[in-house]
Amino acid sequence: MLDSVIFYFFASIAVVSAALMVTRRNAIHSAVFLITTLLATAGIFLQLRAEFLFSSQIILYVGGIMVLFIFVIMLVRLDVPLPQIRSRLQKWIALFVALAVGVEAGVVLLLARKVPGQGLLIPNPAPANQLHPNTEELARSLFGSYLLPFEIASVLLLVAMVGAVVMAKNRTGAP
Amino acid sequence: MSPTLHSIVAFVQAWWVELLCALLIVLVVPLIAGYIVLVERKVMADMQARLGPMRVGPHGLLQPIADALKLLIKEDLIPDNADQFIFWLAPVLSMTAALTSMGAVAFGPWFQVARDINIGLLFVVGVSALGPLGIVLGGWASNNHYSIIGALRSTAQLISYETTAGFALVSGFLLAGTLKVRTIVENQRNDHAWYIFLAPVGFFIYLIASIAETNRAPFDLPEAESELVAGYMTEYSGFRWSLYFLAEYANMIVVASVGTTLFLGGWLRPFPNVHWLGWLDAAPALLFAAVGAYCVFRAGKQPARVQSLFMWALAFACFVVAAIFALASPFSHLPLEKMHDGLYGAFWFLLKDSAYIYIFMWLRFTLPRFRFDQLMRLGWHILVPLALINVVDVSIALALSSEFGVNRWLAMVVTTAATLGAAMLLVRWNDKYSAAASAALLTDSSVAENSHAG
Amino acid sequence: MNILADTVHENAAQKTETVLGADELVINMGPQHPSTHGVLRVKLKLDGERVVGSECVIGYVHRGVEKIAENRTYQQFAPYVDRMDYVSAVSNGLGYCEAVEKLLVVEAPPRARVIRTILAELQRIASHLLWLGTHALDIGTLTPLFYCMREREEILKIFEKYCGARLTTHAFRIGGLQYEAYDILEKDVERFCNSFEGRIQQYSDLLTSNSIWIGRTRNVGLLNSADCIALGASGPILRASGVKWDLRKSMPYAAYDQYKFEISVGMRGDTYDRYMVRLEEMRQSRLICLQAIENIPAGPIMARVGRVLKPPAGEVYHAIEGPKGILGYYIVSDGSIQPYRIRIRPPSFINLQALDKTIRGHLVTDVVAIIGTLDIVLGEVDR
Amino acid sequence: MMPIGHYLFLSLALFLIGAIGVITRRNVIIVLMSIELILNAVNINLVAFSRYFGDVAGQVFALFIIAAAAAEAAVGLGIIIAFFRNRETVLADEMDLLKW
Repeated sequence: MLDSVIFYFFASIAVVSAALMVTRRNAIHSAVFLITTLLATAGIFLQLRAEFLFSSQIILYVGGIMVLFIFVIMLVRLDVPLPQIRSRLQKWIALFVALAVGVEAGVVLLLARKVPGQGLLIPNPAPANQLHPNTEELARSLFGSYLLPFEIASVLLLVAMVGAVVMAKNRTGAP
Repeated sequence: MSPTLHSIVAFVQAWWVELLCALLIVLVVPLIAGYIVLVERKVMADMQARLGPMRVGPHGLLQPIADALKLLIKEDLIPDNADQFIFWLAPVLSMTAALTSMGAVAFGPWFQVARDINIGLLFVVGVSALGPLGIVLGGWASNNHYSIIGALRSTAQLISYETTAGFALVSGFLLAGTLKVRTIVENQRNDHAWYIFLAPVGFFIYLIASIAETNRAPFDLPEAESELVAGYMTEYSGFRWSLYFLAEYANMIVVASVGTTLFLGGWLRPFPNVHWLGWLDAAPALLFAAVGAYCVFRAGKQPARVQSLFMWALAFACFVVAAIFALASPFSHLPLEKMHDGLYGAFWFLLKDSAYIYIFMWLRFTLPRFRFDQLMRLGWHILVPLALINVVDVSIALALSSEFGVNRWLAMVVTTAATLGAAMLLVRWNDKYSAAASAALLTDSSVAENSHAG
Repeated sequence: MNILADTVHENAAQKTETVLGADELVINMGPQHPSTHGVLRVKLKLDGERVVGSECVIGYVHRGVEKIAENRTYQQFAPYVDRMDYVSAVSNGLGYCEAVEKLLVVEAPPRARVIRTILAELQRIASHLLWLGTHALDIGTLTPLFYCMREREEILKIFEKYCGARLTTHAFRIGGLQYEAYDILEKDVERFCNSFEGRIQQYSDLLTSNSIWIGRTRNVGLLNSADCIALGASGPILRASGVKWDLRKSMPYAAYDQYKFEISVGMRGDTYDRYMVRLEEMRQSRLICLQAIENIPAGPIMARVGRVLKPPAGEVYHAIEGPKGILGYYIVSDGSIQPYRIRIRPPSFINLQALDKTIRGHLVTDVVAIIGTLDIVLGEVDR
Repeated sequence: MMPIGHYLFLSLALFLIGAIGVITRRNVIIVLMSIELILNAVNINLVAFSRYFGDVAGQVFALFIIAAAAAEAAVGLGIIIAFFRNRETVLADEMDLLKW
């Protein structure tokens, strides 16, 4: 009972603030709504007993990336509202397409409810208290079977850092 | 009873301890933060050969309440073309970040809101990562040139010192082996040593990084009075400003609690396993009795009647607390084991916490302020590499002591020496680099001079 | 050489280009600013955080002291002199009285000269204490301000006992002293000097070897001796850049030739050297006071100067070593009881010229430290 | 326990909103934010499946996605700043020159 209450609470916040984010005029407002969406998804991770992901999502996404976004919006003086939506026609087409895909997927999920295991052949999920401690489990697999991707990810981050610094460096030579 | 009512009652029955603690935190922390401000002003005054607030209540004891009331009454200005929504949201964001991160902190074995969630201290570090957001949004929303510069500076500082604090904590987590708050403290009891002794460099780096993380001197550049007036808080006034102010002090409590739990042995008595030091258990009762006696002694000398009445009340309260401690102490053979743990744990934890905060205050009154480039250079050129080296050294020491059976203390001493050596190299290299940099700074300034001459 | 284009208009923070465009940004460190020692407005031209150029706007406290002097008698003008550099009123008075005495070709009696020296040195210590307190506060330390104020309070008590006033003392008269030294003057000064040694040690323990203080002051606001001489800077600023020039030694006045004391000289002429030079000066002033109170000669305290002073027509220039630098008085008299013209050489005004040269290339936070180290008092700059 | 359909539906909704954002908005920074939103939707799916299959691989992969998103955001914003400094505009449809 408690799980579904938490889930619906966070899910509704996520969807509403995502919608608001996309439609806001002012860039900083949409950044703030994106932060609310990210916090709501972090809440959903918590509800799915993925605590380590909850805290890394907050530290990395909200504490790191979103601060970067707000920095750039402040530096680029972007908050002055610009004509946001491209052509009216394009907006309607996008909305129509999204609605169609949404309805279709919704129907599939509703129909799949009757098939045992939601049609995805899922064994009944393990109850919450028998779960292994999330952080140890994550660490064991991250440094066990997934060590190579872990190293590649660190190289990726290094490359991105160097790239970003070079790109954004204020070339003193430039007028 | 309808099913929803039934589930609510079931929910409350299952979680009433946590809800009570949460309520306590939200109500008591602003009060504690107010009294930390008073203690800070008193200690500062004492160090500066003056008295500090003496007028409101005996020895200024009611000053925080007076401040809080003033801030509530003060008009709450909003600059005209500021961004209303963000202007309102920013201090709220800062305050919620500070208070929610206090949820996972254990102020004693029984006083913890998020009762032992698996990621314990990481939850605290994670949620307190929202603080810089509140600051940057606040600085931007108040649409004033100085507060934008203040906001940019403070966010850059917080982000870079958050990484340093993270690495310093990693060396502590390596020793503890877990993130869960309760097991960290248990491990420190079983290892017969607080982790400050096993990873002193880690604690020292964490101390510096935590000062920078809460924007306190000598890192209080964002609201450096001399040039940025009040940094990102310039346009805030009244209750909104007090939200920011309380968020800063709540952050200080959070950062101090993390340091105490991980490095200073949380709620352990200084020598928990040494039996002949058993009399330390009587310390809390004796301390409160001494404070009560001092209040009685001072009560006579108070000028106004109401102040002496107040001092008598204070003395009475101290004696009551001393009695409770005496009652729950192990010497009295009453079956109050649970209460003993809770009370004594909370006492020792809060004592270490306040010692930690005292260091914050002490540094604030003696050290001058860093310049922004020195601050960033210290952060990135010295502290981050040093913290990394420290993590490597602690893991080497752990490997040595567990696999190769080297004596743990010897391994720790050797690796700490290695880290300090690396630190000396870093500092010397940095001085050479900064000397070169400032020389360069002057040459191009003289170049600028010639180009402007004539 | 007008560094700033004339078109720079007056609003507070006018952004010619976005921060990203990295063009000049003009910031007003306006008259009301927590760290511009009085009412000084500095228009800083910034490139990002670095100062590219600056322009000082002064005159907010201009009272036209020199014009007033033209229709005041010599005695009536003496109190005006105290209000110029209100932090070192006693040495202003000493300079003026000695200049007029030179005009009248009159010599103050030895007892008056010794007491004048003691009070002038105490005033030098008081001025340096105020400088150290506010300078350290600008750079960030809160504590030295209160220690310095505690010592300064002692000195002001001595002034109050001697001449009734703490700040604008008007302690001296043309030709000598008005008031006889109160009986326990020697004991008070001795008690202050004995306690002061330990106090100076307190300041230097707190600051001299403090790595953050060194980081904030070493190589900040460099002014080598050539620049100093070119700009006419004087006092601790000149001595910190390596020039050993102190009027108390080179052109002794009052009773300075009777006492032994050192002139402290710096090497590089940066903020840290000026701090060390001023700290050493306080120690030397203390030594002078101790030597002086040992034997204050007996005798009259006022030379034979009539009630109405009509100095012979002519001109005189007399300079003394004030706490801020060389304080000069150029008096032209046309034989009447009122001076024809009094021109005052204010050390703060001339030291302020060094501001633009020393600021260039530094960050905004250093500007605050540099204004502090030049030790300017706007009352003297604007007169 | 919640049937997994709810999580799939939520991540689908977020994905669609993100897609709309990417398509309709002219401001490049909002487009970048919408991409972050899409990556977030993907994360929800991964964690939901890892929770229901009891295998933590999904969460590990979600961590990698967060790392990749951080890298992508940093470089993307770097490009925007460089572009803004030269062309003074951040509107997507004015980025029509390959070399300026």
